[in-house]
Amino acid sequence: MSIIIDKNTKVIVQGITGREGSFHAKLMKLYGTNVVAGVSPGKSEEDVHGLPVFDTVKEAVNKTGADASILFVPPRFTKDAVLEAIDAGLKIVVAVAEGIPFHDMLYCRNYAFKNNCILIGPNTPGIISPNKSKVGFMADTIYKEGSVGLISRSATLSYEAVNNLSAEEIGQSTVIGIGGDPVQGATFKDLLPMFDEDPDTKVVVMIGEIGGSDEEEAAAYIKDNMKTPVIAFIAGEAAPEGKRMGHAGAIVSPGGEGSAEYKKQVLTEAKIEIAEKLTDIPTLCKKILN
Amino acid sequence: MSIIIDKNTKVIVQGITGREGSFHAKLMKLYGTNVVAGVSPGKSEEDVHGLPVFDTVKEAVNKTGADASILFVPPRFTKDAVLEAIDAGLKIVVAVAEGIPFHDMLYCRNYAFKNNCILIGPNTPGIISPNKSKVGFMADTIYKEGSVGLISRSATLSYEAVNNLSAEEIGQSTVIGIGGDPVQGATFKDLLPMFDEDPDTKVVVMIGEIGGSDEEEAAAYIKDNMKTPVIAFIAGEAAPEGKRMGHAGAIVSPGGEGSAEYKKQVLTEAKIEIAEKLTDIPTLCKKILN
Amino acid sequence: MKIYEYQAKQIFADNEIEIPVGKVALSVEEAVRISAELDYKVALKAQVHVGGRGKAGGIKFASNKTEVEELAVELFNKKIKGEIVERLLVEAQQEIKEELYLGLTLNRTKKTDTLIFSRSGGMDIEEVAAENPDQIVTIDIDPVLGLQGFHLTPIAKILNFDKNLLNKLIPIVKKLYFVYKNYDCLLVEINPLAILEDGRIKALDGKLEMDDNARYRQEKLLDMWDEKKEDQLELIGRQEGFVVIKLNGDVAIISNGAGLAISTLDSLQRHGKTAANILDLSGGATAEKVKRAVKVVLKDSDVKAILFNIFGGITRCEEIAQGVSESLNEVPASIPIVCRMQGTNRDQGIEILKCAGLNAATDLEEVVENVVKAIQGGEVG
Amino acid sequence: MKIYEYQAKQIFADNEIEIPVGKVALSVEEAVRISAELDYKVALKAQVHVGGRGKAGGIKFASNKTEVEELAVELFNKKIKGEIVERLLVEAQQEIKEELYLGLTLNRTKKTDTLIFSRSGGMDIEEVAAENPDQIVTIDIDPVLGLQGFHLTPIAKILNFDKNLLNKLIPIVKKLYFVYKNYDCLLVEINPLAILEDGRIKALDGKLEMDDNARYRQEKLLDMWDEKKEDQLELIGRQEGFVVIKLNGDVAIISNGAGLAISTLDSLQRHGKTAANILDLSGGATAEKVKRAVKVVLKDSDVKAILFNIFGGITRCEEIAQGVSESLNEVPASIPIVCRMQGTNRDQGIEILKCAGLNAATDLEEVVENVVKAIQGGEVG
Repeated sequence: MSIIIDKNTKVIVQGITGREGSFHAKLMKLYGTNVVAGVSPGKSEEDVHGLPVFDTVKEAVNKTGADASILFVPPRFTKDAVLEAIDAGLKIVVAVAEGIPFHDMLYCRNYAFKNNCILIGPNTPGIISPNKSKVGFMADTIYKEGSVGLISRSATLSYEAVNNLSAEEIGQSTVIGIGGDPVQGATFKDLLPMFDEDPDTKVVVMIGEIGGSDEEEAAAYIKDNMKTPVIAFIAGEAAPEGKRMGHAGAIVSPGGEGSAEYKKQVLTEAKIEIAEKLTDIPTLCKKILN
Repeated sequence: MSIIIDKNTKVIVQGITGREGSFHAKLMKLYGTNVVAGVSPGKSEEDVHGLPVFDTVKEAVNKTGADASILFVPPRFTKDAVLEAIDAGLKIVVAVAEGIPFHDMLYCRNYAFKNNCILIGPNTPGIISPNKSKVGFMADTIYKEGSVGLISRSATLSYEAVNNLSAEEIGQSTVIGIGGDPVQGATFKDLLPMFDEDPDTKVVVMIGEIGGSDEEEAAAYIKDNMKTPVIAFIAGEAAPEGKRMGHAGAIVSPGGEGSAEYKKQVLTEAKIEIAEKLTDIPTLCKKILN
Repeated sequence: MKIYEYQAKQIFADNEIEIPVGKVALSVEEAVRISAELDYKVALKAQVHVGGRGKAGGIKFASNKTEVEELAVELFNKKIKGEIVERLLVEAQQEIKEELYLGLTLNRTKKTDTLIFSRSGGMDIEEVAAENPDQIVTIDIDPVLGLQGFHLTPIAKILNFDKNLLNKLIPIVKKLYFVYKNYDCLLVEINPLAILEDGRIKALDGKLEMDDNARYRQEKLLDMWDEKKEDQLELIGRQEGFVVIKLNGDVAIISNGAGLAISTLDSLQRHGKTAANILDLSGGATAEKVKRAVKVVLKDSDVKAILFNIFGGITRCEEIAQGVSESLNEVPASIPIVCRMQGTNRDQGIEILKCAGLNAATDLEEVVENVVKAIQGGEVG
Repeated sequence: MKIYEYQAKQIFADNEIEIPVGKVALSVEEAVRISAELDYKVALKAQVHVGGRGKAGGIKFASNKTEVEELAVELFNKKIKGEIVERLLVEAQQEIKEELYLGLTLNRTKKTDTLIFSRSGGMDIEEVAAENPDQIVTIDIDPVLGLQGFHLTPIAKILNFDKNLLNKLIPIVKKLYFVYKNYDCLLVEINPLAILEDGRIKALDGKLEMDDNARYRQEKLLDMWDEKKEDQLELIGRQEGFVVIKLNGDVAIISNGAGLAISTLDSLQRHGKTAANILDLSGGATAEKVKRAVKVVLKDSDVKAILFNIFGGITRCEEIAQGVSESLNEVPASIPIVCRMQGTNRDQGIEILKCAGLNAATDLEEVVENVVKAIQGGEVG
């Protein structure tokens, strides 16, 4: 099994007539994702890789019964596109764009939450349930089906971790990039319960980084609720205070709030195993899986 | 059993230092309602009938663990008070005031819905689960505990129907006034599933009236989903088109939309028994209960 | 609460929606004077609250002074669906290229706001809906979310994504949405919203209906309100703090709740009668209030009998009975009073009525039978 | 992106929040001229982006021309926590009765907006929070709901429901919330918000930090932005379309993702080194882009080696390798280049590197070990 998406998830691509949208719609189809339509206002005459294109999400949903949407839409139009998807009743929305104003995301996150919609991103490669469905743009060849659930703020570190796992023949149930922004849709804490309920996920890997307190929130949740074991990695122990380290959200506040050291301490107190290096992750997973 | 409220429901009274708020807080306590506090900004020094008074709903909830709120607040402040209650996490909010601008209620209804809050009213006497709890201002002596669930747009017609039922020794599980406004919180359709899940409610009486299409929406729901039998009464067959009949929501559109005749036809088609007169209700209930 | 077209347009103009140049005239002379400023190429539009004005001949076009005079005289002497014409809007004629429809109202079923747009403006939207449903888009707007960019795509679609046109139209849609929300409208409508030959877009007609419950915060609209257009009995009722509904029968129904009053009316109808009016005392009425209510309904010359239907809750029956008893002197002998009392302090109420020589029925059907008999001259009770 | 106090105050004034009369001076002469208009009773305030200016002596009060001159000279020659003073805000002195604090920012944990108010204004809010937590109210605002009346009750409470004061204060809170939302602020703060002896309330200081992601829609703020205050390497990087982070070590890390770059930095630290800078190519970089990236990091004279860490996804390794290979001429021999490649088209990339005389490590730890050796003059790979 997997969480959030599987072979049955019907996916639409918002912004399908754009370069990125068209390209990744094709790759997702090739991977086996059940892509059912695209949306692009004013382009409903077109057909992209044999997929019908609609002017609005509502039409696409009415005609195809779609469950999920992925947005290849520029940052300045992302808020509107996310709200359109939620308003049309979609319960899974993946926003990949980087550089979305945080007030936009603050609104989207809270609106999604109130409408029982799982919003993934922004600034994420998306979500993949290996061999079932991929709603994102990750290089899918590195993923293997299996029983590790993985959640990561960083895209590249999730690739790195997955690559290490797959190299050791350790597969993944679902891998989710939650994005590196200070405000995003689903956080660690929002997704952990889903993995905990998935009988096929035997261990969850949480790849966090400096900035904010999402890892600390997750630690509290894990301590009180999780039955499935969790392994955590925190990037950024070498980051100086007050510097935004590439991700909008990766910043240690002056005073040390959000530091890797503090996060690791909180996680350790919650009895969560820490992977000091990315290469430690497969070893720790094996220990649990065997 | 009952729905929404029972002996354990902890209730706060917003506007408790006002004339109405204070008076009905006392009556609710006397009835046995678990009233735990009042809210009145700037009046937290006071104590009303032995109840602590807080400046904000949030404080009241934090200190007392309240579940529900009833608002004795003037129409112009009702929107803010409803939003405060929802924002503080309350899941049951009863707004009694009459004459609230409909745009205010449109916002409150949709905000409540998104926050999984059951909003009752406005323009309602409230909700009562006889012998358990009363969150409202109805004259409680006419109610008897039993197995009829009752939902009414009109306050006086619910009194009338309850009086008729109780006179024949037919008790009620929960009686809810949803109010006579065109936009309200919970509608028939929102409440029917709760009665359907309540093992002690054996029959539901729905007292509708002209205007809108809430009865038609309910009919469709009942037809497809309800196991518990429903009896309906519709007031206003004599109302001329285009006249607002006292309740803001009681108006037959020019063209006949929202007429009693049409509603009864839809209900009949959904195989719902119609009580032509209020006095028919006990007879019809008996037929089902025996 | 409705306001006139010229007032609705004033609101539009205040919110930067373009309207034709024009002024309202209260007399033929004034109409001529205003027309002169517009070179007599004017539209003369009867200002009434009823719909279907155009078809009823309420809009005329003049091109010289004589025509203005003749048409103004004609319109001021006209009744539009029974409504007399007291005001004329005199407007510069417009060169129209295309007529659109734009409106906002409540979707009562879904409990959302609804934006309605059609490329077939100028005609009744219900007709378009029936004949050319493809020509209309209906967009529900979650009131929590408010109007967003994506809501406008269906409008863009109906206009074939014509960028030039959309750049002019979309700001108008946003402004009308602002008006709808900020002026507490039940309904706001521009029909036609005209694309002119010169490419400008103007609101050629306007309709705005305000939510009565929002009166307290809409002073500007309240100032525009024409009291004379209201039923005078209902107006007096409102001034006295009651909701009164004027009907065309002969019984005055006084009750302590709208639902109870409506049911009483239904029962009356089953007995082949109807009410002259309905007055809702609402909850907790005092004897004093009851006396004022009786005075109000007696101003209605259609009234041949008064029916009290009271179900005491917060309302106490003895207060009502006291009020009825004290009103008896004021009520002519020719107008019988019948009562029904139930609920809080019912027995005391009945006792007081008895002392005043009145019987009380126990249920709704009985009191209705009583009033029918009373009007027919029979014995009551 | 931060702006100066005087600019933040200009935004406040544009939104009808009162501020003291004043102007910014770029020289002592200008400071004197502005002071003259204010009768020399002025506050001279160094305009810097760093915090703690007051304690560092960045604010001076003058009462005559000589004092203005002396103090302006002093301030223009001062460094505040390392930041040189190029602008002075010259303001009329105010008679202060009470100092409040008012701020809005993101609650990153709860993902809501947060309104912070304190009666102990004028001092660092973190200090108040630590010493007098009762003096602060922190109000989370659901961004979907927006600021509502009830949110203000905790502020009213801290002011003992003083109606007179609240009537003046609450509009300021609403206006600051408007600024926070409409100017895409990460943070906006008035400290102190002063109640003056004459009863007026004015913003005596102002802090506003804009969300970098909202640059495209905040032209007004962007115009205020002082580029010189940015790190010049980071600025050049941004102009070339890269996110560059300047650090104080000697390795340039070029990678195709922020997370990967951070992890590389962590590994470097475990080897006792740190980076001179970090450059994120982000996804899908071309050879051309890689060449530009190399040019950017070479502008940093601290750089003693360049480390490429690439995990190909959308990014194709052979494009990166091609870019590295074509850059070799530009890179001085004294600056070694080490590479690591993984993911999409890795083998082709490694082949290209080999032709250019470079070895590629397969994992992160290896490439970091290689760069450490390279700097120490050892053999690579």
